[in-house]
Amino acid sequence: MELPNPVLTASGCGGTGRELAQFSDVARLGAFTTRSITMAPRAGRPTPRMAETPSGLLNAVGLQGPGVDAFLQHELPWLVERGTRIVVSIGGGTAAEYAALARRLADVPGITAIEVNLSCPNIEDRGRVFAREGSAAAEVIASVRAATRYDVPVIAKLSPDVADVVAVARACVDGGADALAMINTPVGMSIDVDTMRPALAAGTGGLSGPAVRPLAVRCVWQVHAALPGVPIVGMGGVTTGRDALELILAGACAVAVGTALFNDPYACPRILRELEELLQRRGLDRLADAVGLAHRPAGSQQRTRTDLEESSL
Amino acid sequence: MELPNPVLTASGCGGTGRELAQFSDVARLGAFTTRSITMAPRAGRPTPRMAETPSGLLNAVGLQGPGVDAFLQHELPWLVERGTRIVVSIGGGTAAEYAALARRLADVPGITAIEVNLSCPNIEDRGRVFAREGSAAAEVIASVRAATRYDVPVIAKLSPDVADVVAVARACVDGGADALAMINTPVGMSIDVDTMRPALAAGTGGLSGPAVRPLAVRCVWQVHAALPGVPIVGMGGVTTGRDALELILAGACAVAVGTALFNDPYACPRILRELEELLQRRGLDRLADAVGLAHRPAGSQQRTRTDLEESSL
Amino acid sequence: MAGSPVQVTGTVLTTRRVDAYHALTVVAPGIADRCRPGHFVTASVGGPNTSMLTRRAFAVHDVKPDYGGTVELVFGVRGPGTAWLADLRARDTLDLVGPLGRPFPLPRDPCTCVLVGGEYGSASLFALADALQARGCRVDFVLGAPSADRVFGALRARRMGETTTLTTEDGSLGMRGKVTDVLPGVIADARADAVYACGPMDMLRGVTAVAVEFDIPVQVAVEERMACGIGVCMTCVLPVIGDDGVTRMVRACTDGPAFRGERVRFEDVGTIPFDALGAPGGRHA
Amino acid sequence: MAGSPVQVTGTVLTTRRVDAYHALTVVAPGIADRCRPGHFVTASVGGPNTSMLTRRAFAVHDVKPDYGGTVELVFGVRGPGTAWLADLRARDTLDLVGPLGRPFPLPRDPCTCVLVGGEYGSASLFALADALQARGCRVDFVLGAPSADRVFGALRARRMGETTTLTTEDGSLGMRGKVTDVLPGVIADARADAVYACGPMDMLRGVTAVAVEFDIPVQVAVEERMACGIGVCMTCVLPVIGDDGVTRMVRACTDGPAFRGERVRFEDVGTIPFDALGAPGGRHA
Ligand SMILES: Cc1cc2nc3c(=O)[nH]c(=O)nc-3n(C[C@H](O)[C@H](O)[C@H](O)COP(=O)(O)OP(=O)(O)OC[C@H]3O[C@@H](n4cnc5c(N)ncnc54)[C@H](O)[C@@H]3O)c2cc1C
Ligand SMILES: Cc1cc2nc3c(=O)[nH]c(=O)nc-3n(C[C@H](O)[C@H](O)[C@H](O)COP(=O)(O)OP(=O)(O)OC[C@H]3O[C@@H](n4cnc5c(N)ncnc54)[C@H](O)[C@@H]3O)c2cc1C
Ligand SMILES: Cc1cc2nc3c(=O)[nH]c(=O)nc-3n(C[C@H](O)[C@H](O)[C@H](O)COP(=O)(O)O)c2cc1C
Ligand SMILES: Cc1cc2nc3c(=O)[nH]c(=O)nc-3n(C[C@H](O)[C@H](O)[C@H](O)COP(=O)(O)O)c2cc1C
Ligand code: FES
Ligand code: FES
Repeated sequence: MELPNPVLTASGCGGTGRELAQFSDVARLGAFTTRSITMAPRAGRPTPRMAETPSGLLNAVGLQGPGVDAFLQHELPWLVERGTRIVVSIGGGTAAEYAALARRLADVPGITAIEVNLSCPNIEDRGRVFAREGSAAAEVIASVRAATRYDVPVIAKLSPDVADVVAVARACVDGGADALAMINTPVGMSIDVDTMRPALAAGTGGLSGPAVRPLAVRCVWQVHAALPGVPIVGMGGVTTGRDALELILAGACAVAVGTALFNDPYACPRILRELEELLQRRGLDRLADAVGLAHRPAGSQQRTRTDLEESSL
Repeated sequence: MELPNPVLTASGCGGTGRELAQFSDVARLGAFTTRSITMAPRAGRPTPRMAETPSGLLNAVGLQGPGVDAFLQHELPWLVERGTRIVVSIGGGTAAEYAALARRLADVPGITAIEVNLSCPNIEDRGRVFAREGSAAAEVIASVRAATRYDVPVIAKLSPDVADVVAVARACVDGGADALAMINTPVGMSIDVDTMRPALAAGTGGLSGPAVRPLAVRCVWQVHAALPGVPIVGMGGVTTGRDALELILAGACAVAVGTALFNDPYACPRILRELEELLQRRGLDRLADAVGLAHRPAGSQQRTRTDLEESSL
Repeated sequence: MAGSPVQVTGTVLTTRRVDAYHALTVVAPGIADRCRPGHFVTASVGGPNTSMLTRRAFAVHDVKPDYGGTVELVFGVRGPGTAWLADLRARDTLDLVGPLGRPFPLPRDPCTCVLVGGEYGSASLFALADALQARGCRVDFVLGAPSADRVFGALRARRMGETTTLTTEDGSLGMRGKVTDVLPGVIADARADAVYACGPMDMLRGVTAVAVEFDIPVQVAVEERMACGIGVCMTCVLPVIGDDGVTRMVRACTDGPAFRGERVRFEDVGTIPFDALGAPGGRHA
Repeated sequence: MAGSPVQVTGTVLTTRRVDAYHALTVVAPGIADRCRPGHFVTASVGGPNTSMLTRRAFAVHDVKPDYGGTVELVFGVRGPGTAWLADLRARDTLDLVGPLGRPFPLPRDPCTCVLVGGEYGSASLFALADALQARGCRVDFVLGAPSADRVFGALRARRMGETTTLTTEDGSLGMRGKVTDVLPGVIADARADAVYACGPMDMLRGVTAVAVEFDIPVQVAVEERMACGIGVCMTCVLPVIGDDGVTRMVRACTDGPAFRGERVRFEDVGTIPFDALGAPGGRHA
């Protein structure tokens, strides 16, 4: 899978693509990642759905969306027409539902990759989130992999709030994941001390933004160290080219931008520009030369060996 | 266990007590929590040991300290003399080592509680941190509980980077913990994009400060909901009375202040003052009336029943 | 929409206090050009290295052609973001995105409109009144707030409106009570054809009920917590009934903020109505 | 320590550029009173709602009695914290904690001292020179930096010092080279009894080596990344040999920043020497 550049939108943060297109050309994105598409339409969670925290954002949108049929009818074609690289994120409550979604997408042209949002509650395991447990995650990935065309990569999206992210990553790769995306939002909460009630209607929510970047860098670092051959899409608090480079040096070969889009709708092209400048200033001609570079032993010269293709997922 | 007030210092953030005493009276603290004391002296990790992240701080001090003997000889007596309430934090590499520490402290007068730092690598389990796994954590707690005088509470300090903090909390309580402290720092990382190396010599470090407060509030909330009778010391990013109240409304009956001390050495008395004012303005005469108040069903009247004593751990 | 939104690093031209509110005039040509009544803008707050990530939304109070185009925002200090804005001084820069949202639709033919504003909500009504009067409409104002210092724009309303009725809950200005107490009388006296309203959700609900009672159309501009303002985050939704009779959770920022009042399910704001499209266990799920 | 440190919300009196550096004079009575040469202060940066949590450490350049007491800091812009400080204007407030650290010990009897400053490190040497001269000491300066604009205080050194020798790596001012290239000559010519040095770690290492060569005492003021500056966080440690010959990881902020040069294990800074107290697998563990 080749991308025009390594800066993607993060799932659930770029709307349908049309909204961002008011600001800049979506075909110029490394890829547009859709919100997590579900089988049936979903109204999501009640409001308030957002709360600001220090350098962070809590959200509990609850995968609001029109369902896969309406998505294929009204949202995907528009993106395809524009020549956008499209990563379709999918979410479900059982492995079977993920597989059914993958089957529904299998014959649809124009899909660059399937990203499996594993931060959904497993309705067969008392609502425990798939990403929390390697075997549940692997089962989902295997069923999606089996239902997806061989030439469409399946990306497993992991969450940082587990005891051992490497174990979950390894399980997903063993289950057939072609690449990994991390991090999804860890679960957080905020309480309004004036109303003395949770700030979000849903109580807890996902924490995103620069506050979680150290967790994202750590996850990418650990997984890249353990599974150096597996492409990683890094995300979590990327707001500048420096942040993107941080994740790349940790081992990501592409980055996704989420919360930063809310403050700066031009974030993706800006971050790409900044990243390219930083790479150039460091004499890193190819992005691949920078991937995982911070892992080289202290004091050693710049890595020359490259085991990853430019922007390949 | 009665404390003069609900604002404590967090382990590893108040030095030996003498340094803070230059700014305000340590006897006025709810309690002074020591850095985690180890059996032998420890030199800790190489520098750089700190890196700033957005609204957060990464540290990798590595439990530098003089060892339990020197602690008992040079540090504890000074605190006892001043009439300070003292929570002694302990850290070890095996359950047996924790137990040995607890025995060493058992006959020492002036210790208000033992806090067990479970975020230490278990040298018998390939360095896996105790707090990551309920049974390992419970084993440590049980051995410390057995070695500690019946009237000295044992507090289990938990970490947020687990798949299910409630399961670990429950295991610790079943193992004999009288109270819980949360959160210890989740593992994070930062890479210096100029040197293209990890910002910390140790690579990864613990993330603290307001960035992690949403994780702390969530952990306290979840554990209080599951184990409403268990006293919780809340911590993680408390910098103001509002932050303290947030954790209290989530279910903490006391709060500890860590990173905020680095910016404001007067943080503890200031936060206490701000907290008292906030409680008063809300007509909450007793702190106990506020503990867990955000859990009441939406729209219900203020809780009047109280199942927790004021500032009791 | 009158052209697509842009991001502009504006310069603060003037700041002033207006009773309980602060008003900022910002030079922001690209935005000013495109603004229509009911549009809003979002401001980045806190400056470099701030811990505040999300933009704050504000109705555009006034647009002027000076310096290539200025917009004026009127706001009360609620939390840290508005506190930061209140500290801005002339010549500081302010990063704005706009114009955003669906502006107020205007009647095709001249008619009589009652414009109802609650607190700072009235800020967006004067540009609307201008546009209506330019189309030959008669405009009557009803402005209310808890207290006199929080009624915004009374003088200007008096200058512009055929009639202006003020209410305060504490009686410190105009009639004691709420705008909904006086609205039926105003509608009746003016023989109003339509109502526009902007203010707190409770007020919009009450105003809508009155308009429905009189069987005249009502446009309300709603306020919901917004993380992006541009339609990508889905945090600002509220239940609105579509042309097909189906309730959907629609975005206040891009499907609104102006809605036909009777389409907004005010009683259900903050919930997912069981019959909304995609509601848990609902018929469409 | 000359009294314990305090927190002061100071007011910026003046700001000025000095070549590559910024200088801030801050009214901070409680701190100014207590400062002795070699003390440092920490500044809270970023203002309300900032994402920057830790204070930044700066040597106190000058203390004056004006307005109850002022301190002057001299700094280069390195990252976002110093960039924020560089933007401060007169009348802004600045939150300072100080005085912090162990100041330079002064000789009991009059003697000849060479004061060596690298880059902004020379900032803390002038108060020291004052104190030394007040005790009847002779003072000679050696100041160096990579380039002329980064040599701080050359004029003042020329006024105060018996001799002043300047070095720059690019030769743009004084001798081309490093302070350590000229230091042996200065020590020999002045028949110096002691050396004081402040600057980058590499320079301190070199200066210490020279002083050891001459068998004269040397005091160095070190810089380490600090999260607290008050001795509670243990992030600022470096390996220093104690009176008992045991190497300990000691805090730069409270055990230093001034140390006897020969006691600092410069080659091992950034590591835990295997023979340090409590080193992993070490003999004391
Ligand atoms: C379309 C629209 C137009 C508005 N016009 C005006 C106006 O003209 N004048 C005015 O004073 N206020 C207006 N508001 C409300 C204004 O956006 C909030 O008062 C402001 O965001 C509060 O920010 P804060 O940091 O002071 O408060 P905080 O409560 O600390 O804000 C925290 C977070 O919640 C969000 N938030 C809080 N309250 C609101 C709210 N009511 N609406 C949307 N987001 C909120 C903020 O954007 C921020 O992300 C408008 C809101 C919307 C949606
Ligand atoms: C005792 C002492 C005295 C100092 N005196 C001066 C002085 O007089 N003039 C001057 O220009 N600089 C001085 N420094 C260095 C100054 O503290 C740093 O340049 C400054 O902290 C950088 O902050 P920043 O936000 O610009 O950079 P960043 O690199 O973004 O800072 C990030 C974090 O690292 C810490 N940090 C980074 N570099 C240093 C450093 N060298 N020392 C300590 N902490 C660091 C900061 O405190 C902050 O927490 C001194 C340092 C110490 C320890
Ligand atoms: C409002 C919002 C909605 C999101 N929706 C989804 C989603 O539908 N599927 C998904 O996999 N991740 C979702 N995420 C997570 C992001 O894709 C991303 O993993 C996370 O926010 C971290 O990146 P950031 O800090 O750049 O936002 C959402 C995040 C936000 C803030
Ligand atoms: C520099 C530093 C050292 C710490 N040392 C310890 C320690 O020795 N034992 C421990 O249990 N926690 C330690 N912690 C964690 C704190 O006690 C606390 O749990 C955490 O920092 C969250 O609180 P805060 O955000 O208020 O700092 C340390 C934290 C910091 C920042
Ligand atoms: S505020 Fe983001 S969609 Fe409306
Ligand atoms: S900076 Fe915290 S102990 Fe020195």
